[in-house]
Amino acid sequence: MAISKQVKDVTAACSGVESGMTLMLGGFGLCGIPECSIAELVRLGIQDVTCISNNAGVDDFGLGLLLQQRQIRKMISSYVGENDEFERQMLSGELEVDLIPQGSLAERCRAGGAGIPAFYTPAGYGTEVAAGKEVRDFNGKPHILESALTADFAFVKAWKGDASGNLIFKATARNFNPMMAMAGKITVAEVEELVPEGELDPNSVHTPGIFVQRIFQGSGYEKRIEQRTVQSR
Amino acid sequence: MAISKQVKDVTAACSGVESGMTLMLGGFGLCGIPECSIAELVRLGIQDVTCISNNAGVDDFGLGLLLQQRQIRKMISSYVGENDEFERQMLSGELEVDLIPQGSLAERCRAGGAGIPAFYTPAGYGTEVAAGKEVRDFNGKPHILESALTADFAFVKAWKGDASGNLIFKATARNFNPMMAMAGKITVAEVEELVPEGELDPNSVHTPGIFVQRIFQGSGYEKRIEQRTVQSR
Amino acid sequence: MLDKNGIAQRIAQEVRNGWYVNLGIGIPTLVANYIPSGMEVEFQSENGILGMGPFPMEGDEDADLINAGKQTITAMPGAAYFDSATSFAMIRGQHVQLTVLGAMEVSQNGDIANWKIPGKMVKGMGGAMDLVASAENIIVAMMHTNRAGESKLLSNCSLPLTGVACVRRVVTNLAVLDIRDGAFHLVEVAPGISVEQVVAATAGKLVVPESVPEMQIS
Amino acid sequence: MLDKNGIAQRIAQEVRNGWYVNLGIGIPTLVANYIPSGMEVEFQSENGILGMGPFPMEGDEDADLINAGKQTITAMPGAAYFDSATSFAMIRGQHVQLTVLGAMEVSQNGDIANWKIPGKMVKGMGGAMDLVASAENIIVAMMHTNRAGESKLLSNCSLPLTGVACVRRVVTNLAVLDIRDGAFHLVEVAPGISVEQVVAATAGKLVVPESVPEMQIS
Repeated sequence: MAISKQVKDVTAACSGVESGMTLMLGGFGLCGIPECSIAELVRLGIQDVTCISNNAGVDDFGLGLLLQQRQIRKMISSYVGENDEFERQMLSGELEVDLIPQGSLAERCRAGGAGIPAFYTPAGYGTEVAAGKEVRDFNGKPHILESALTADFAFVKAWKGDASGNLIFKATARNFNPMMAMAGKITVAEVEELVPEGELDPNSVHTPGIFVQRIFQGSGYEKRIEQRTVQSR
Repeated sequence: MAISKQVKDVTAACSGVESGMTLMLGGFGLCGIPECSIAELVRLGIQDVTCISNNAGVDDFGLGLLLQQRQIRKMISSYVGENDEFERQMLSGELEVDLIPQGSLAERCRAGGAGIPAFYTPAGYGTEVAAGKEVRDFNGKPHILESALTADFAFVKAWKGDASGNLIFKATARNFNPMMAMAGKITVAEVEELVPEGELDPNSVHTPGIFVQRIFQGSGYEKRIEQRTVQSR
Repeated sequence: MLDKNGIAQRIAQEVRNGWYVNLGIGIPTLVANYIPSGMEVEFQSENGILGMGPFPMEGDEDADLINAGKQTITAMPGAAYFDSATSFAMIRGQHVQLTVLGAMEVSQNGDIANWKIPGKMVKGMGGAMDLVASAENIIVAMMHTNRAGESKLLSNCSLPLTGVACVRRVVTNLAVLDIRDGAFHLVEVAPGISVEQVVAATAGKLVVPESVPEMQIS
Repeated sequence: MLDKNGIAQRIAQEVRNGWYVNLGIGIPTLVANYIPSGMEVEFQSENGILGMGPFPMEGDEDADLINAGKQTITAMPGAAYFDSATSFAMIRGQHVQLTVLGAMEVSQNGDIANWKIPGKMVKGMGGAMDLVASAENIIVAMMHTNRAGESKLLSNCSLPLTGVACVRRVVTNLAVLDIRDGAFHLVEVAPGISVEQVVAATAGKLVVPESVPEMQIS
């Protein structure tokens, strides 16, 4: 019989999250971010967390909401623009920032979930990213050794999911969510639509339920667009 | 405009395959193997190839057909049972065999396709698989360094595909096919059904077309079952 | 003394609600038959399925839906298919709570040998080395002695190893034994089996507590 | 002298049938506008799409469908979505035939600096370090000089590097230059620009052949 991961609501889903923990949060820019979980983390008022997330939101949305409340001690990201409060905290030294090449960030999360403690990549060789890291040549090309990333909690957002924790993402809202789901000790998935068991095609599942410990149906999604670019009709 | 990878038939798809090359072939047992491409490789009569495939087929099907014609010089696999001709050639020294833990085989193919030259895994530590390989402790646990695998040609078999090379596999016939598609310098995909461009849901594609250089609709699939286990009605 | 089904039945008692379980070929496969209905347990097969169900009804078998033993199977509601790299990410990443597999030899250190006999045709390790190197909870299901009557629970494995210091528990036709601190610890004896019979059949260091209960299997 | 669109137009001439192309933010994005219709070219955006199409018609924008610049986009027939790990597998694994990106500085050795200015707010490298470390064919699109009129084509980059010895070709408002053997090689001059103007604006070692054609752009 399938293992149910379904919890009542976001409060139950975030139970056990504490100050000082390392959290992963899916999303690219504001696309595919776990809006409900972020709101709950703000409500919980936890402090001194380390957030692993490709970006840091904008001033008044996404991780920016946690930054406003000064809940984040350290960000591990690839790009943190578009956020004045972030800049202020970083320049004042309140916020520690670890910038990582985007592909290395994605691969390090996957590695964390896949039991690969370290791997070699050419990205960052010869730059300050390589400082203190082992360099080794493969096929005549220098590579640096990068280590796996894991988190106490991973928060991901999917389009559809079932009680077993199987997830399907929509379009480019997939981004970092699948790897972070793999790398969380406890992975919390919020979904736009929680469907009955057996409704998802097992062949179309992006994240198999084994990577998800808690799942709930979110609500009130704003899904804000960062750069609305259109052609006029 | 989408890049078309469609070729006329299996002959066109296998053009350029030569003796002495390294070939990857998808499939687990006889499930999801590129039947049409294997038949063409037999017909071409190429010799001394190295085959990277999880298994080696059975005596009269799958890679067994290439073994019958003594076309294979070396097999890189995780499990090679159920094949008497394989056993004969291996014991007589005609056939070189490199046995690799199944998870390391899968990950090494993925690494080959993903530009990761090497990674650490605990699998095989303390066994003869670790002979000559670097051992390093991570989190107090010993791991061995495994290197990427690539191939001159990779042959994969999918359920559905389009001219762009996008592939969808069916059920457990997916197995090694996606990673091998990534790791082939030239990847040949044969599909049960070649559908018009735009018909596959971009959200449900398992192998994006960028990993496929040639695609054709196969025919005459036998899809032999190795162990038919059923419950009587 | 237990038969293969009895060993499987005893191992099924180890399974907890909410666990993902990988069952090896042979006796381990039988464990699925003894999981209480209603228990939330999902079976992972390393060729690419979570939520593996029983064999299909005659005529429903699908060549594209098999388990790691190449047997035709079915998928349960809530199942998912994935590729081999993702499958071993689950295994290596310790997302599978229990691994049950057979063995030719197990040592008092928890080493396991189950893939190669020198001088005989070597078929390969398949996924076994990944499973034993990664799983946190490994139970070995096997006969206590080989066909020649020799113990398979040894101080050191004589055959080429599959993994090192990884086996936590062994369930045989004679007993349940835990492995810790470099010794087998007798936990239970099979119905009708005496402690002395287990002692006689165990070549490795064996710790026997004062009182050893008999397995409770129906 | 070219404007940004002119630079993009010239770079579009480099694109070949059958290529997958990754375009960075800024001038590189404009390159897509100059690909001849009917040419088989697919754009990869590293946040997870192959077969990126133009901006959506007003009202059709979808928050779940954006490019790496966070702009709303569309998908072409034959598109595919994937996760970030797979996306960078494509990039790192050299499955993308052409990468076009902007730069603050490029050195005669092919080094590129485009992510960090000491003393200023650092926004991060995004995917740029993965792209430049992996791609076999990198074209830099930039102005020949900075706002202070100083050359951006240097003997050594003064800013923190994004990648080492990776840039093959630079297309600026003044010229097309190849990088090899530790020098910039002048390939073409922009319409109305003299070789002398390029020499004056290039701080790094510049090799000028006897005859330098003018760019052919309509």
